[in-house]
Amino acid sequence: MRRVYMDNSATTPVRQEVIEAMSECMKDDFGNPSSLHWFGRQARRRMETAREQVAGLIGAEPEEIVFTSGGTEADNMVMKGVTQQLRHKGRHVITSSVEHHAILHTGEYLEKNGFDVTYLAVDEHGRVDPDHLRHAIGPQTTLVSIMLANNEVGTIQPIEELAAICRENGVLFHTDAVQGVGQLDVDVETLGVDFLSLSGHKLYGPKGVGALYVRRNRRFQPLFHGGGHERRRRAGTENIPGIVGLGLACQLSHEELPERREKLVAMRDGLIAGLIERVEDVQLNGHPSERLPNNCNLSFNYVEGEAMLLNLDLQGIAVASGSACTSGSIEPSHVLLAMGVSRELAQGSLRLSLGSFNCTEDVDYVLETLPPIVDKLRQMSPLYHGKE
Amino acid sequence: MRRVYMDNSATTPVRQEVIEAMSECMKDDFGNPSSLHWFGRQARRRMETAREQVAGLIGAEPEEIVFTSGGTEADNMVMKGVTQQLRHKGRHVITSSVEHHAILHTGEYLEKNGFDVTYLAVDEHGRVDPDHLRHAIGPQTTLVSIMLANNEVGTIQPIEELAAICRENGVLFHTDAVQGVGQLDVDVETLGVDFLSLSGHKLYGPKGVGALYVRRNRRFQPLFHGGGHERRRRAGTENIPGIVGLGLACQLSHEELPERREKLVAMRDGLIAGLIERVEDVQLNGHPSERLPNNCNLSFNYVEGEAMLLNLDLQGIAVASGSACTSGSIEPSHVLLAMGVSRELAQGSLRLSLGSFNCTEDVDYVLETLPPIVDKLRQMSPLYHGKE
Amino acid sequence: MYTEKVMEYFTKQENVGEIPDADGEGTITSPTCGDLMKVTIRVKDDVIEDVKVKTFGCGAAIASAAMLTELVKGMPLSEAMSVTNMDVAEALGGLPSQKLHCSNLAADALQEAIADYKERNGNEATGQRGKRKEVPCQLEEAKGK
Amino acid sequence: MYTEKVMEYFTKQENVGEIPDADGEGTITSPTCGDLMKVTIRVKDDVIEDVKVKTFGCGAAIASAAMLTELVKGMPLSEAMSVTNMDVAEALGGLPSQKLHCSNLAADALQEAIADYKERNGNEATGQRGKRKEVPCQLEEAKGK
Ligand SMILES: Cc1ncc(COP(=O)(O)O)c(C=O)c1O
Ligand SMILES: Cc1ncc(COP(=O)(O)O)c(C=O)c1O
Repeated sequence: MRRVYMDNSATTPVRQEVIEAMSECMKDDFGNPSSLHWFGRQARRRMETAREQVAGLIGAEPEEIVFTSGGTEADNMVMKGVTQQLRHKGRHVITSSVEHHAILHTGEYLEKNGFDVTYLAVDEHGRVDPDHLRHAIGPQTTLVSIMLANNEVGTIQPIEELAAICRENGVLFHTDAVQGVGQLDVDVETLGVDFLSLSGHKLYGPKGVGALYVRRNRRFQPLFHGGGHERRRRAGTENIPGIVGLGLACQLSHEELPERREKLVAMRDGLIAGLIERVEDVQLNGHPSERLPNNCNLSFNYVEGEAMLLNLDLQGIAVASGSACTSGSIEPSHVLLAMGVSRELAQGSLRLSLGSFNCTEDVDYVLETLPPIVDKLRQMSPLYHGKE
Repeated sequence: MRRVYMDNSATTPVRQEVIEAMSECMKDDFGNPSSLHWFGRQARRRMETAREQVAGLIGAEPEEIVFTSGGTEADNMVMKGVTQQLRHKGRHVITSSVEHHAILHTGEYLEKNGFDVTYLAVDEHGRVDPDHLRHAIGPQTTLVSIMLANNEVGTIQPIEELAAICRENGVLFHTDAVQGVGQLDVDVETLGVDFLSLSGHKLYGPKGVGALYVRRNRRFQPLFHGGGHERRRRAGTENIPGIVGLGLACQLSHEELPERREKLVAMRDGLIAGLIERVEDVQLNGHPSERLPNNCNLSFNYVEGEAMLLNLDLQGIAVASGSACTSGSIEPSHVLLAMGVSRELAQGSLRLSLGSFNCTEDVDYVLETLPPIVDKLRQMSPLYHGKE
Repeated sequence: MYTEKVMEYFTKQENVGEIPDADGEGTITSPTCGDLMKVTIRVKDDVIEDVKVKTFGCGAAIASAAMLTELVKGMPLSEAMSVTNMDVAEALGGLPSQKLHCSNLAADALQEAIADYKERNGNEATGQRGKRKEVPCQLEEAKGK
Repeated sequence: MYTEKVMEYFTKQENVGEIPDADGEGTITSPTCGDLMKVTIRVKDDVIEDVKVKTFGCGAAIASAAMLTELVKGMPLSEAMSVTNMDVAEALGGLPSQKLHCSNLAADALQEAIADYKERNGNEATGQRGKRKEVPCQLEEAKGK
């Protein structure tokens, strides 16, 4: 069966170069970078090269990169670590209502532990209003965390503006850039952020490795205690092959970014236009222009997302949905609900997320396959009375 | 140059089978196990097979295995998570003075956050006295954490007895088995533990992945908040290739354990006897019999560990030392000091840790190479007046 | 997540739809996940001669609906009245636990349809309708009804 | 961790040892990591004619010792008195920061030896001895002295 993978926001395929570099690293440079001997020094050299590659992609200095086990760890590290570090200054944190669960649920954890958390509302396109942030900041506020780009609807936030507001107010700013890095120009200086999370498996690198950018002299309580690794910011023997893979993925992203973006945008726009043309009663979720190059999120009236997803899967197409049934929770996508999308339309949402491994034929195959599925499901739906 | 790696307690080489399985997994089964589609299901299947393999090695049920990013995370998870979960019951934790820093420094963190921590003393062989534990347990005690085997001197603790005492007293028991798993018979039922940490890169598996065994119905506050992964015990996209590698390493360990142990013990005993025979003023650190099959820890009077280590490295031999200079701290090995070894002898300690990749020729090469190095350094030492 | 059997029923189209001028009709919605099901039945000589179902819902919901229709087609009403959501789940060889009580609504919708049939025919509703509370997932009747 | 140059000096054996009947002798120990160094000098016409050193210590300590002996051999005493640990570290092209102030003791030991020489010859000790506190790592004299 023809298989088309359009769930690159969940995770990307891994670049062959990355797989090979990791295998080679495990074979030849298996040492522990803390060891003084040759094997250790080889491993350390590998790690420091990777650190430069990661830093290079986001315009940071190598010492500002802390390797983690992924985006979730990076998010937890900054949310818990900064608030704990500054808890004597204040106990108020601001984030948005459309963050990834790694931020939202950490916010809830903080609330249970004596912190106040403000979840900024978003507009119908999923954007935070900088004025809302300005009003939410108080003397107790120590940290603001707003994602660079949303994982469900792809909406890009006005990070520069938000970070500038924080800086003016002496508040630290973190952005979860897990979805943005590798697709967008991300420069920590331009953005003006203090912390930034990224994750290997979203940019054609390995799973189980990510990084937190920490601006020089920004302190936080570590999440792991133990050895003095990562300049005492993250204990634990470093995942050298993973780090090597992340480094290479970042370097490739750096080199290929403009080309990659152009290609993704072309496919994305073809997909969106094609589906809207072929299917009635469809709405695009997210921002019309300020959106990730790879994101296509649509709501199909009268049908449920998982049913579409499973039918597509039967035809070899892999996508995601914001329906309650696939989110594993009672509610459908908190992102769509926060944007004011009705429950029914949230239930009927589908996220098709492109990647650099996709091609125009993939788009065509989806344009061919999806409309009849929607049609079939509508015929099965008690909500649909269109052309019964 | 001939290279002999005898630092397997720092990290092991990775089995070729493991490297291949991981590469294949990254290539073919790159999906996110949370995804409903085929790619996701493939990844989930891989992960669940690995979970069975890990559980199989330690006599656990698959649902009792939580995958982590390594031993340090597992240790932090249980130390912080259990104490937090039970903080309304009491705020006292017991551990030993010879634990890995992942436990000790987490203990210090807990002390700074309102907990009492007792660090049990050890005898000259590095063993905890069960009676000390019995006396240390109070009504406030919620968790006891004692390592299975020490990473520096290889001393094996009487875990069965210690765990039984905890059970009698209604206190949860964790063992950091990072050094023991893969070398010793480890069965969570026989040991009677509630939690157990293990790490991939200590048993010929990959770095950046480990596991925490959690006995059924034992609850703890998660260290990472976010998605509902690992039955809500550890958020974050799972490191599937790492998990696959860990699973395979566990299965291979399971199959090869008796043979591996026999081989290690033979090499270890040859190494210890050979060095004691060839070098004067040497002492074996750790327990004479209750010690890891792969551990040889010796103190060489009048010379400093790093200097030996570097000279060995110049001859292609990779080892570790407990000297202050290599531990990265001001004090030499806290383990040796806790065992009553003098500072000077702690400074002159060397750990040679064998692995299943070593062979008798490696041992012979060390027996040939190390004595002249010690001799040379003693001639250089102002402390040595033996045969000047 | 789903077994092969569930996926097989997910794709069955035989009894999908709505019987025109049905003898009984029942609609039910799951407040927890928003799934919606409408069952229509044709009854002859106290036997369910035909049954059709329309579903707005996930894989489990669609498969449950298909299984239900197969189970009760040709079944005497008296027997059909005791068919529960759990029977449907069992016939499917099990459903993922998180779906068991939210998308597995088909039998409830059938009981609504039977009750509707009985009401239309002057009988008291005595089916499983009153027993719905046994299913942990709290069901409420569809707004449309 | 160490540069090639440091490793080169680490392996140098030329000036390792102790001068019998030396004109001056200095021993110093680092309380932070326990490194110990003993410098012996032979002085002729106010020039360091020969210098030898014994070290109990890590790579940085051994390399510093070797570098020091090379630096000061043949140097007038007046000049040698101003050689500091930092000079040694610089001559080595740098040392890892954590080693800079604990294993880099050689110049201090030399100053002790010069002071010893001067005392033996009735002169007041005027070398760098009193300046040791400039080095952040607090040094104390070896117990053996
Ligand atoms: C926006 C965002 N933040 C955080 C994460 C978590 O990253 P990871 O899966 O590497 O833990 C993800 C992806 O899952 C994400 O999309
Ligand atoms: C006894 C012990 N515990 C914990 C750890 C930490 O494990 P990891 O390196 O996987 O974080 C190690 C090894 O470093 C160890 O030897």
